[in-house]
Amino acid sequence: MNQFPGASGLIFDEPLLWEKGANGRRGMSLPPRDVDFALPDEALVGELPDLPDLSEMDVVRHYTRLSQWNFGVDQGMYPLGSCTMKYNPKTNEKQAGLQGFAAAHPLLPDSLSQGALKLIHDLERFLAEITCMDAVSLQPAAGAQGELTGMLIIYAYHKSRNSKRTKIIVPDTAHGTNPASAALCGFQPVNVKSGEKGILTPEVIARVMDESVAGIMVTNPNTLGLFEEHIIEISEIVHEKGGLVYCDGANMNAIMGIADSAKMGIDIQHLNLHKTFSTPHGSGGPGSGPVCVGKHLEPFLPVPRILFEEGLYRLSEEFPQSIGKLHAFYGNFGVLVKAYSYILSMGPLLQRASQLAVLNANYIKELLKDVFHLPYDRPCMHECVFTDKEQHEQKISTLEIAKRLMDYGFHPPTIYFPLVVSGAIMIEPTESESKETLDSFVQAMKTIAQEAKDHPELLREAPTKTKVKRMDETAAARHPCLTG
Amino acid sequence: MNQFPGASGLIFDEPLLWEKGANGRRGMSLPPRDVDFALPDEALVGELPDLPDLSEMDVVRHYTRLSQWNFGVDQGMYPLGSCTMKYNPKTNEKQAGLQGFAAAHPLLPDSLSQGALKLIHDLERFLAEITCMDAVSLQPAAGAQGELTGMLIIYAYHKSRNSKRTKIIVPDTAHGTNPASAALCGFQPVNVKSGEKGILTPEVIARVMDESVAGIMVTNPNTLGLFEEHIIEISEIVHEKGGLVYCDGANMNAIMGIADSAKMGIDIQHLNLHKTFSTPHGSGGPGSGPVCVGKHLEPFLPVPRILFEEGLYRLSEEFPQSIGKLHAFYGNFGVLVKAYSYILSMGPLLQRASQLAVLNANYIKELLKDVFHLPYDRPCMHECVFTDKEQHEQKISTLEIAKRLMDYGFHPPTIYFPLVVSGAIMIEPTESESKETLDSFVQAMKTIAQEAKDHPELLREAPTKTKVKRMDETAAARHPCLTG
Amino acid sequence: MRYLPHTEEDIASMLETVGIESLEDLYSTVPAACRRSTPLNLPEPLSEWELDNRMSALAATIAASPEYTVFLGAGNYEHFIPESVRYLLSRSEFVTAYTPYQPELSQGTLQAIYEYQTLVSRLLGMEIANASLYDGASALAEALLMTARITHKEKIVISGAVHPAYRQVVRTYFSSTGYEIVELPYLEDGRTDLSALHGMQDVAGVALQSPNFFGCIEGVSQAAEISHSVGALFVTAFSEPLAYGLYKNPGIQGADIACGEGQSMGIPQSFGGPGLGMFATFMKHVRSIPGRLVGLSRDVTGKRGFVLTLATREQHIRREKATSNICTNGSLCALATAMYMASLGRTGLGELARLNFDKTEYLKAAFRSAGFRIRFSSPTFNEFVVEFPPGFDTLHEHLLEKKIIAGTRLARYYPELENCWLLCVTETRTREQMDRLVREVQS
Amino acid sequence: MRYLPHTEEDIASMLETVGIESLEDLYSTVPAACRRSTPLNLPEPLSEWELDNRMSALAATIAASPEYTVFLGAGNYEHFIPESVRYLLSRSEFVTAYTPYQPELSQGTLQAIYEYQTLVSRLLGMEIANASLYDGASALAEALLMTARITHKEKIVISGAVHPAYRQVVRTYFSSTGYEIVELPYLEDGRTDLSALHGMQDVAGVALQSPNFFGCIEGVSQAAEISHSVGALFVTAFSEPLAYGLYKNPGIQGADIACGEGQSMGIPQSFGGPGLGMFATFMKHVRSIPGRLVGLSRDVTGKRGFVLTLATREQHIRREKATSNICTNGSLCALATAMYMASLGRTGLGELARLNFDKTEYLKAAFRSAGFRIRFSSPTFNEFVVEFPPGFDTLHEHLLEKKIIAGTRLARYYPELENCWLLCVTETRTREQMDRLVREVQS
Ligand SMILES: Cc1ncc(COP(=O)(O)O)c(C=O)c1O
Ligand SMILES: Cc1ncc(COP(=O)(O)O)c(C=O)c1O
Repeated sequence: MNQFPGASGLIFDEPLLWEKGANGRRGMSLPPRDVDFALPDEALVGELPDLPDLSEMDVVRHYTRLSQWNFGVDQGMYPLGSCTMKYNPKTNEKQAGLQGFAAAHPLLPDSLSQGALKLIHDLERFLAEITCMDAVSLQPAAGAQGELTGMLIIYAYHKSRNSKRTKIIVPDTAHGTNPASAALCGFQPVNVKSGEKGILTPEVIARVMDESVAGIMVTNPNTLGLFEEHIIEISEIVHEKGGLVYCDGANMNAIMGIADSAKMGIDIQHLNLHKTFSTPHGSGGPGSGPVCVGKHLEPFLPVPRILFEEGLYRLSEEFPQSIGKLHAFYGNFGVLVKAYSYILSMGPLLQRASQLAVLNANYIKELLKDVFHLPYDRPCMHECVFTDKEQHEQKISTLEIAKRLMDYGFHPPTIYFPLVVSGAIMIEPTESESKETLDSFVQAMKTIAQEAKDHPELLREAPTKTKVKRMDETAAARHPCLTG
Repeated sequence: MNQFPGASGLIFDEPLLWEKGANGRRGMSLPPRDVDFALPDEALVGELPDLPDLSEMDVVRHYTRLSQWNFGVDQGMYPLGSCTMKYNPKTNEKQAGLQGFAAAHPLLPDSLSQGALKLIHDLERFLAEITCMDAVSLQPAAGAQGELTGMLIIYAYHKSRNSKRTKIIVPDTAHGTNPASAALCGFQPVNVKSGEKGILTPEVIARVMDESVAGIMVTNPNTLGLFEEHIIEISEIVHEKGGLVYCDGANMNAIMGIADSAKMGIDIQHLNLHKTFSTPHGSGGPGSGPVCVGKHLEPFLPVPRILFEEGLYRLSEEFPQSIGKLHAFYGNFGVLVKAYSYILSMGPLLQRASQLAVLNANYIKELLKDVFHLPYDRPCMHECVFTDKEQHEQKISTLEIAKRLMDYGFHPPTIYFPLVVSGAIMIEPTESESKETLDSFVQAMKTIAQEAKDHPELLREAPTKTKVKRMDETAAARHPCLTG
Repeated sequence: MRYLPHTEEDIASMLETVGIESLEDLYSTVPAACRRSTPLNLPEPLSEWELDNRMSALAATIAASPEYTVFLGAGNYEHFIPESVRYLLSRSEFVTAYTPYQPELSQGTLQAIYEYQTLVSRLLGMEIANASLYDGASALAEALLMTARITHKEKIVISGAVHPAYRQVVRTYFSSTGYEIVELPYLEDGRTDLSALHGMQDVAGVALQSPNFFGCIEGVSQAAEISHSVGALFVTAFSEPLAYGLYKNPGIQGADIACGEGQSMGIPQSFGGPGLGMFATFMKHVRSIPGRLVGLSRDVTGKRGFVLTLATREQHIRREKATSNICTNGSLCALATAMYMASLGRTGLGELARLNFDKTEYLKAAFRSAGFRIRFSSPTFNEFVVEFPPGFDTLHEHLLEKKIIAGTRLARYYPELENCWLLCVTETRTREQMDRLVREVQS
Repeated sequence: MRYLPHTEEDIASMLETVGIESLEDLYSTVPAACRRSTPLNLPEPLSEWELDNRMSALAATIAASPEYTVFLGAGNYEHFIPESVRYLLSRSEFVTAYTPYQPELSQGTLQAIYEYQTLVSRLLGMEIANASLYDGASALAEALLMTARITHKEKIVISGAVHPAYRQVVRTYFSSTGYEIVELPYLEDGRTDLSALHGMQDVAGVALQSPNFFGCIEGVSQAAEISHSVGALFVTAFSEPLAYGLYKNPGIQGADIACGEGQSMGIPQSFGGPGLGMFATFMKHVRSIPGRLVGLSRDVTGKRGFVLTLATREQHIRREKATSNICTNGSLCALATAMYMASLGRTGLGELARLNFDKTEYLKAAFRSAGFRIRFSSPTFNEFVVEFPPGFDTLHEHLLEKKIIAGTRLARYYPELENCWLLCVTETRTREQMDRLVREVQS
């Protein structure tokens, strides 16, 4: 296994926080007390919560050790499909940490926060340019909240035209957040199947589209990594019946500088800055899910919006048709700073990034398709989806393949998603990975395929090098223990 | 082994830098070119060195993976005797990174570097107070250079009194840098044995002290972790014959706020800021080894010195008797900032730190002395020294014990030093370690002692959890390969 | 470009493997009609050093502590954050990892979140907490949606003393649903007027914030009692959890759900985001909770470990039937808060909370003796409302030039509270700064 | 105190184990006469936040880029350092580790230093490099001591165009030894006058610096030849290694030892320290090298790994017979430089060196056409000497107020070079800043 990065070495067990420490130990200093003690109302005073007392080193060692049990992009290739685990530039973290940004209070007078307002304003313009849409709101805190924003805009749009529509068309390839967001907004998702080419056909849409349908949620490129070639016809069908077209743009990393959302007939689209624009995923968040719309939907965007007048940026709530607020302030500003830094660093090269992301995915697809079953053998976009079909006779499933990859030092791809292909193995390399790394990954996948034939137990017992071996997830759900 | 931190987990193999990369790849951006190309003299132009071209992520992954093969204080207990591996506060790193300090050019006019000069001046005063000496130079870049500075001062002192002395008394317990520094200065070290109590006796010193001897180098507390109880008599003997007393203060962490170097008759003493004053060791450096002297030796200190006159700090070279310079500028300023921050954070609590460091050492000594041979069963200072005598009959040596400790998740103590005890195991816990950690360490040592009896092979095969197993150091020396 | 590793040779050989001529050919499946007619019109790429200049210039225009003395709170608080926390949080093993779907590669995140869930539950006096939501506002909206899911009732009651922005977000989340939202007025003492709640019908959930937007401590137990008496679930929201280092926590006062903003515990202010949606409740409601949960488990060798659990509530399994649409949450912020709580400890939390309270009382007293009216009589934590003489706006403007930001004007949210300003005092404000403020305001 | 974990209970039970009453009793072996008569007279401990204020205040008094436009070099250079390097260098696995004496726990440091030794050897055109020395000045002193050890001769020859501080340090290192130190004058073109060297007797080592203190490129090959002809070893020193991204390296020009300052490659200026003592030579001299060496080896399973090697040269084994007294060196700075070289790469190094050269030539030309004399005619890299009209000192002072630092006054080191100033231009200076400087100087 020597050409693969996976190895095992010394790391450290570490107890739970409250299994450490001793009463009265200090892990943080307080400023000197320069005022007298005042008298709180005894009736309101409560018990102190039972937090452990630790020294600063106790805390530092605790989290340093924990960190070593994690796998991140900086540790190795992380080809998690649909998640765009690209390199997160260090300088972006530095910029977000600048005192002016990190210590800025959201209710500062506009005159004292011009830099922050300009950043938001510029970033809105950049995203409009990249999507070819007209107006943008950076308020949604993540993709799913962007979807909710989109659904609320669709709802408000129809309401404004005194039509109450109850359904939203959602393809079977959609990410779980799509139907969930539609439902959260009170819409009833209408599930449609994608054609045998893995993309939507105008026919199926035409069949379900009527005046009760508020709109459609398309993901383009879709979660099979395929471009929805009929998007324009589909938009026409939906528009004809008065519906709106929502695009889940989480996969934008494939088509920056290539596709034009407006031309595709898209009315609303969200982006995931924590995917396409290199802001780190932070072990699950925070992210940012800006929403881009066409002129006709601009009045519905969340408030406050940013206006640039007489050389000054200012926040305005004066948008009577706005759907309101989704965030206490202006969204995840700290994340916006990183995306803004990234776009300033890349400029027009964003197109190149997309091309290389797509090149990497097709390269892997070509090299693995005779080893793993490729349900849709067509040019892919930023990711390619295989299945475990070839491994069935050895009773090896996608899960085992994923776990075995860990021993080779790679993070597994996304598995069992999208749901339309059974045992899906969804690989998104991103443009950040070099050819050498891809070759090594491909080699690992081929080796695993061979092992599945010759030594299936190696896969069933995997992972063997990780600190914990295969975790029992069902037991955890049967007897949930969520706190200690 | 569950109560011990040692565990094994997934880490990553990583090739050598030049085994990676591809020509033309970029890992760093350059500022835009805003001037024309000029014509360098072709006769002088050379070939570009063969450095690998890597992307920023290539570099980040490379060093992130390498870092995981290391053990530092933040990973676990590091009881390396004589090295004072205490906690290195994060805020000190932050202070040293402040733009004003990190981007300061050493040749700035005094008027534009007052903050830096004040810091150096204040730190000199603090160290004088802590040692009870009169004057300080922060120029030496490490302890050994501090020793050299001390030797040069002794040489200059005698020269100034037209006496040429050729010898320096150096006890057998001294650190290797002591005789090396004396020799580097042209002195011939006279080796003296410490008494059976592990400390120097006035008699032996009296026997070797004469007019050919320039002075003595004492380490106090010495490297056996014992306080040199006869230091005053010894100083008197040396002074009587016109010699000077140099104190290696690398072990100052035991006696801050307790002992008074002046009263002990010490003329010169160096300190290791990277030990006692919590500046990180940085995998071997940089450090800082300030030299403290009594009034009578102040004229000999290195230049430039810092003067405070009419509210202004200024650098001055006007010290005709000075030994000169040891550093191109003023020493390791970046390290000084961290030590200064530490002293400002601790204040008079430095004494408490010493007391707790000594408490921790005596606690370990008490708990391990019936398992490991304790050559000097007396109250110790900041460290205690055991040997492998008890383990001899099982043919287990100090080295095996050290390697086995790694599997338990602890860094080994200093081994085979000081040379006066064969198979020395020199344990310095420092004040940073909590009682729980000490107890776990003691438990590990006891377990190893038991294993030495029952399963000696476990020690001989150790370490087993580290990325590389027992390294072959002799082969490396026999056929040195120092570059790739 | 330093983020793009591909050399021309790499590209050529990869294109060959793929069997195409050029990078453009990769897009054969993108119809011409879908393509951009113009290249990306974005500024030319900046070098890292130009970026530094550009961003520092922007940041420099923003008024931030320590240069400015800021008395703003209102849902976003200035507290000291140890450098150790900042350092630990910067470790790329945490920063560059995805959601811990593969437990064997994510034990660091998983144990840290499990610890977070535990510490938050202890802080709020609840049994369980989730792995985080976006922020305090959406957490409150999710909480009220949850009360509706559990009770199948139609009415949502929310106090008018809840943060105005939180109320707006709740209305937005509910705007497309049939639920009726009733707002309760506030009393002269700054607390919520609960009288309307008595005997109210068909109430799914009742939400109070304590300390509320005016900084006042609400009569939480009483509100909980009444809510339960009308068959509703009771939600305690908060924007300053540090208050529970001094005052009774939501759980002990009968809250069914406690939720709010965690920013004040170790998270930079960052112009309002990212924050941290804290969400805690009791075990009996576990299957209705929105968002992720980390649970204790074992590996095949019996070794303790952690996993994401009860995912059948979540969108990626349940799709439209999920308890929420949330996927990406606020993990790294949750880690920051856990690190912060671990650094503070029980002892530190108590002292820090007292310091916030005592300093605030100091400023209140100073204002009183300077002849200003503290608008509400109810006890507060580190925020309070002062009534200044008419025309204070101009003085406020004037103070900005002196780099003092003397609170938030309430009339913007409560027209009836003309001349009333909300001020905040944390441990970061010194007595000297407070004295100066009072002096300036008097002049 | 957050750095001291011991609670009172801990202390009590530990004292009991040790069998004493109080912490004071721990010092029973310290005679009363050795004890301090007064407690530590130090300022009271500062909280982390007070420390932040104190240190920022100090730092704020120091003139640093970007606020100031600095044209200072003279052994300490302003170059851009990528944030990625700063981040990687901050990882505690590197920062908080000791010297890699236990190879199984130090492979990270060991491989990184082995890579450093290799990259430095390639940069300088030598066979081997050590793991680092303190700084450029002590590295030169060690190099000359090494020539004496190898040749057993008595005379050390050093160019007067070597950095004055380096020469001072060499004199200090040699002050207590019998060696004679001969200084060579410099020529009108700024290079060293080698004539005195011809046929000189009993010379152990000859040292030139290139680029030298005046920024001039020396005739290194010729100097090497003459040195060898008189049986001496030849040492090339440097303070700006980036020059070897453009000019011929020491090795190819016949240097036996190449040593100098590595600060300019990825290390912050930090008021002059810590820097990095680079030290390279050829395999035949390996056993005379000062300082640590990392070597390739294998573990018992045959796996590749690295160890400290040839330690028999070092003080901890050889004591007074060691090749040097050095122990702690500059490891973390060596790592910084390795990371920097890895980020730059061959391609980047070439471009960056050209940029330094071209910008410097731009400023030289601008000064010339403004009527100032470039004092020395020899080719330079990123430093050069200008002769300003008498009284420039006052203008220089005046420019400080405009936040321009127009170089170092040479008269301080070379009285004969009245009105001559050493200026430095790296990639961090813009054309605009240079134009401004020339305008200001003209006025
Ligand atoms: C295609 C797609 N849509 C939507 C989402 C939801 O985005 P977020 O996790 O930011 O809420 C994701 C993220 O996994 C996704 O892959
Ligand atoms: C007792 C003693 N003296 C001197 C030294 C040398 O100090 P440095 O390594 O800073 O040169 C050391 C460091 O190991 C030491 O332990």
